[in-house]
Amino acid sequence: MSAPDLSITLAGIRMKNPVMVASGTFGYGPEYADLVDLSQLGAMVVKGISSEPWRGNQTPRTVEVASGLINAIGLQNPGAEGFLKTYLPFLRRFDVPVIVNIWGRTVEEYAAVAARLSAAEGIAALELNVSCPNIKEGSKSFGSNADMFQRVIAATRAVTKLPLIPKLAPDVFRIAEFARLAEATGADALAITNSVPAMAIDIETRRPKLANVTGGLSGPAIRPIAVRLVWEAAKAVKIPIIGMGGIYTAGDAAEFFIAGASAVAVGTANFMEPATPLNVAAGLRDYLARHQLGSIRELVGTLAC
Amino acid sequence: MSAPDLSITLAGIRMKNPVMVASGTFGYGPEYADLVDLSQLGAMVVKGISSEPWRGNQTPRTVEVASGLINAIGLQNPGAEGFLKTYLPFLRRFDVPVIVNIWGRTVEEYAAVAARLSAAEGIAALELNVSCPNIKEGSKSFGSNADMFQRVIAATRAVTKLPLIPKLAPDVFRIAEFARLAEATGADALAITNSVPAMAIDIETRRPKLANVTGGLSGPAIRPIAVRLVWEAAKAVKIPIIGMGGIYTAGDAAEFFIAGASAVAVGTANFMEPATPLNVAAGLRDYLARHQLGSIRELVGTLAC
Amino acid sequence: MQLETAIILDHRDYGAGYRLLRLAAPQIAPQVRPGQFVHLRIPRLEASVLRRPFSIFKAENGELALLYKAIGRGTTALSAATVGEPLSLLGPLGNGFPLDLPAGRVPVLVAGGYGMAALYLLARRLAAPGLVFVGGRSAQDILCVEEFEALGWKVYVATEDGSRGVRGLVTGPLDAWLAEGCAGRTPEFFVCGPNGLLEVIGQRAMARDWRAWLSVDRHMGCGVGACLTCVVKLQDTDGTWLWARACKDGPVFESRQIHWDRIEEEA
Amino acid sequence: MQLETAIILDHRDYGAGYRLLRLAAPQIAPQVRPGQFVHLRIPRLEASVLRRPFSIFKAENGELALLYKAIGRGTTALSAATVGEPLSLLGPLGNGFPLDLPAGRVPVLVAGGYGMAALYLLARRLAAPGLVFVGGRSAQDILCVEEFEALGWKVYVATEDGSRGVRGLVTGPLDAWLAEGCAGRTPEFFVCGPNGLLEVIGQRAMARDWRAWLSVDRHMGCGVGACLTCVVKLQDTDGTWLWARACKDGPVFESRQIHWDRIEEEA
Ligand SMILES: Cc1cc2nc3c(=O)[nH]c(=O)nc-3n(C[C@H](O)[C@H](O)[C@H](O)COP(=O)(O)OP(=O)(O)OC[C@H]3O[C@@H](n4cnc5c(N)ncnc54)[C@H](O)[C@@H]3O)c2cc1C
Ligand SMILES: Cc1cc2nc3c(=O)[nH]c(=O)nc-3n(C[C@H](O)[C@H](O)[C@H](O)COP(=O)(O)OP(=O)(O)OC[C@H]3O[C@@H](n4cnc5c(N)ncnc54)[C@H](O)[C@@H]3O)c2cc1C
Ligand SMILES: Cc1cc2nc3c(=O)[nH]c(=O)nc-3n(C[C@H](O)[C@H](O)[C@H](O)COP(=O)(O)O)c2cc1C
Ligand SMILES: Cc1cc2nc3c(=O)[nH]c(=O)nc-3n(C[C@H](O)[C@H](O)[C@H](O)COP(=O)(O)O)c2cc1C
Ligand code: FES
Ligand code: FES
Repeated sequence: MSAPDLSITLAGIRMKNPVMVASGTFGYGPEYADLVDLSQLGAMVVKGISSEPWRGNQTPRTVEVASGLINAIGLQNPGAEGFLKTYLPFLRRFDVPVIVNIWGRTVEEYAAVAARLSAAEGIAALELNVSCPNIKEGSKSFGSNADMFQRVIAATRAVTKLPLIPKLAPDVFRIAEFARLAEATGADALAITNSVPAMAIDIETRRPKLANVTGGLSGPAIRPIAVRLVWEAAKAVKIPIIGMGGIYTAGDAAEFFIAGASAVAVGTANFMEPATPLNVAAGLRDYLARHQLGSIRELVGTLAC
Repeated sequence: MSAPDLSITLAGIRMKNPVMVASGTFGYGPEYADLVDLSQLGAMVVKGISSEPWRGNQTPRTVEVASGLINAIGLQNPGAEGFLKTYLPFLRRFDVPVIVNIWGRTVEEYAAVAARLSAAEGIAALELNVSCPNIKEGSKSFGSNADMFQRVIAATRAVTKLPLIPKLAPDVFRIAEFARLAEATGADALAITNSVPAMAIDIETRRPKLANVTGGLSGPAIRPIAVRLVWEAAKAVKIPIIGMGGIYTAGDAAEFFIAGASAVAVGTANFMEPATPLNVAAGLRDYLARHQLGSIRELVGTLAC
Repeated sequence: MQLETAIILDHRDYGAGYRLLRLAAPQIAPQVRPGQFVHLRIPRLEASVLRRPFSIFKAENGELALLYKAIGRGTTALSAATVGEPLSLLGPLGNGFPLDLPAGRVPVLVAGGYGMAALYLLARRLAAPGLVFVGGRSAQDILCVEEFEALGWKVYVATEDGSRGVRGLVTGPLDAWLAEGCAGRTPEFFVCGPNGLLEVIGQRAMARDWRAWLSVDRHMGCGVGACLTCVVKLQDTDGTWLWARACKDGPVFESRQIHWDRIEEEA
Repeated sequence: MQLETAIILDHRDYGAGYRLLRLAAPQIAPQVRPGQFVHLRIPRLEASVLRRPFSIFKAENGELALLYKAIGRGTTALSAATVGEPLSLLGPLGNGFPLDLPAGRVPVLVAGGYGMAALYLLARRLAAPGLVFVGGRSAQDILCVEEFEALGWKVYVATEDGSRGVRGLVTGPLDAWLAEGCAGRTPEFFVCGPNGLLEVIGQRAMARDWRAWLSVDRHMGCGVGACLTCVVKLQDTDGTWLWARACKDGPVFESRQIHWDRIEEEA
């Protein structure tokens, strides 16, 4: 039998393998390029970009907890122009699809960054981070309010031809409903899941361990939650799902594929082992061979229950 | 300075210390009684009781994951009569408040079990597990649908004078809203949080690791999520909160108190170390002394941010 | 049942891929009855929330011995525990095997895997020796044969690849012995091994109205009856079934107690 | 920067509560410049998702030496690593100290805690010896004095309890030396220690237009500039501030670069 085929086409994007990196955990490209050949990634997903540069939160910004990390970076980024000038040319040197994670504080800001990035060459898709609170309409988050969620997708859809990948917030308990809304509003794929709202307290000072008080929990701790979200969403929609949350090994990734993901992303694991995405891809190939599956596509959604 | 005072009065119940056990992790009393003096617990919270006996799910029912446990016991229990006959007389031999966790598949079932238990002597309060799906109105869970949530509390409130402690589901992302609803509907305290919906897949057989497919994640993995939920709820309501989720040490418990809990419960930790509730209580006493606090009540809600 | 901090006295390879763990456990050891188990906290298994259950291979002079195989995260981590290290034990747990056989019965032990370790203590404590049937994939999976022989037990070995004893399943030599009329005696079975083995022996016993005491291996949470993880279906008086907890009500059940339609293997 | 699986050559107490860890790291060691660090994966720290950063104390002949104190979960677990064990290193990371001092400058090293270890490699690589000021709570906190003296450096020690050197803060002897006119030379400061110390020395340097190279200790995630955990405020050209990453753009910054209103201590 020839080696199993890892290649996929997701939302029209051809990828050599289905293992991407998760936004915010692999920088903009140069940071890990000495250690990892970016051309071997399924896709490079860069840290969230907004229309203008943004400083993000004060420090401390991350704290390690049991089998996880809470982060409250606060979406620090160089803005669309900064990204296009400083990082996109670097990324284009590699043979890898570049997916730009975007965010805004208003519907207009989402549309603005989407429009600006669409004008550039060399971006394969936009991933919409909807986990940020809307500054205009109180602190309601785009990702957990059905109406605002839909408006953000519609507004970006209107200004770009690039594939759109809304990234769902895990505090959406009606995940199937939000997945269907996204599909109906023109999303090409879904990314599931972002980190889970969480906090930690320094009991000696009685202060929050993060300057922002709360942050998002990622890492192995959330994997069982993420697998469940992917499974529920996959039953609800036809568009492909990029699964993520605590993936460290090919076995972890296989859980997501079996639950219904068409691709996966490696996040927090990169901090411990930068080669994790490559190792996961190689391990998936072995797994497929062992299970006599010719292609990763044959694994998707095969949960027997 | 005299030893710090750990005693509290919660929803009218006097407790020697604020460290209870979490429903479903300490059985009905006899299971751990050889190892732990039940009289030293803040309160004994028994596994969920329904009006009729219930067999629960098929096996496997639990699976260990990173820093956590997923359980799908399926609420197996001997029913109200069985509990009153077999276990309550045993529990009454100890000098400890007995809190009975109850559940139903319809509003009527909640009311029925509440009414039956209220007729008995020796129960200090009822904890309402609202994380079960309503069989009458599709699979909507009582705990994540505001209307059904309120109806369940109102219906039990109508049939009992016992203090009522709704136990919130962690998939309620608008936790403050649900906490306020509970308070407005006559809840005397809140228990936060139940386990987090999750799943795990056996990648060799491609079957779910739990017979029920999904289950609830508990243990250290969810602690940062639980602390955040308690903090958000505590800002929203005046009634006391019993915090739980991954408490293993006095330090873990202190996080919950600082976030706004008036009491805590130890769950999954009992499986590793049955004396955890007692150790946590002792450790809290030391912590209070070290921080020159005369009473545990002085620690509640003291987060500086 | 109690919690005890035992100290590791010895820890070494025992053959057949097993490790022998000898512990000083002066409180628990004297209480142990054959078929009981201990729930062990594995050191340095930071991300784990459960103890691991192990049958008791030997219990004498304030010492316990366990025989285990490194098959997963916990048992692999346990392999690294060193002499002198403390180990937290919860035990002895469960109901063991009955020791008082009716007159004229010959004890017939049937084992697979670590079952030989679990049954060895029974063999030591029974009044008179009987027979042992043990099966495995190959010679490397067969444990403790010499120990049983030293006690005067007759041991029949079957391996799937024929590398030790007869080729085939353990039911081969057993059925042969049964066909020969059990040397004129009534067997009383004691079985410890994969659930499939329990079922096969249970069926044979029930067919002839003999008794078979089966030690059930279920995944466990608390080990004391509180969490309801380890449940097994037993026959109810009304023809339906009810749950029993392997940890507290078992792990040993007589084959007639069990509701056979669903004692599935847990991977 | 690369990933290397180093092998532990030696691991022992070093005094002052520190442990010395010697590693065979033939790929990383030759690349190291003073002030750089390695990001280390702590073995058996199952529930941890981050590496831990450590300054490089020595780097020669394909070997690295680190000096660390067991202050938390990671460093405590590291203490149990044994000779021969493999350790995953990411490094060398960050920009080190400048080695080419302008003519006439005397290097003045100021350290607290593990700072002495981080500055020792600098002392070895600088062309000519200078002065070292080191502070701590008591004699037990003072590291490496003999090592610096062996290189011909003059070491001033201050302890808060007076158990070694002069009583008080390290600024005591330093200010005395400054007041005496610095022996007629212009100091160039190199500082590694708590952020409070960096600030105090930075202010003194800026007041007289000297340069102070400050090695900033920030909690770190990735260590390579990707996660934006370790950020420090630097002066922007327009009078406001911008973030720099201690791991990638630092950890060494010249005091004028830093936006001083907020370089808080991380507990
Ligand atoms: C009553 C009883 C007695 C036992 N006696 C012995 C013995 O004497 N020697 C021996 O080698 N083994 C024995 N086992 C099996 C032993 O408990 C498992 O091999 C062990 O739990 C595997 O743990 P792990 O962390 O290495 O495996 P993992 O697969 O990493 O464990 C993950 C989870 O699955 C559970 N698990 C995995 N395999 C089994 C299994 N076969 N049975 C029950 N739970 C399992 C673990 O307890 C844990 O909760 C016994 C089991 C039971 C129930
Ligand atoms: C550039 C740099 C160089 C360092 N060099 C040395 C050295 O040579 N010798 C030495 O003993 N220590 C050094 N440290 C500090 C060392 O990294 C911490 O002591 C160590 O991370 C503590 O880990 P822990 O798991 O034991 O502590 P825990 O408190 O259990 O760690 C929890 C988290 O906090 C972080 N953390 C805790 N304390 C510190 C700290 N002081 N600085 C940064 N992060 C911290 C950990 O990295 C981890 O992410 C250095 C730190 C930095 C940033
Ligand atoms: C430090 C850090 C920064 C992150 N930044 C972003 C971001 O900018 N945009 C985004 O959509 N997700 C961001 N995430 C979330 C990750 O992309 C991913 O969804 C989440 O961490 C779960 O995956 P993991 O458990 O594999 O890390 C960030 C996560 C971490 C840990
Ligand atoms: C095995 C098991 C059974 C449980 N059964 C119940 C139950 O019957 N009713 C209920 O409200 N919560 C139940 N819970 C949830 C716990 O009471 C608790 O809310 C949750 O486990 C979080 O706390 P922990 O992380 O300390 O375990 C159960 C949890 C476990 C692990
Ligand atoms: S293991 Fe908990 S009831 Fe048996
Ligand atoms: S530690 Fe990640 S950017 Fe510095």
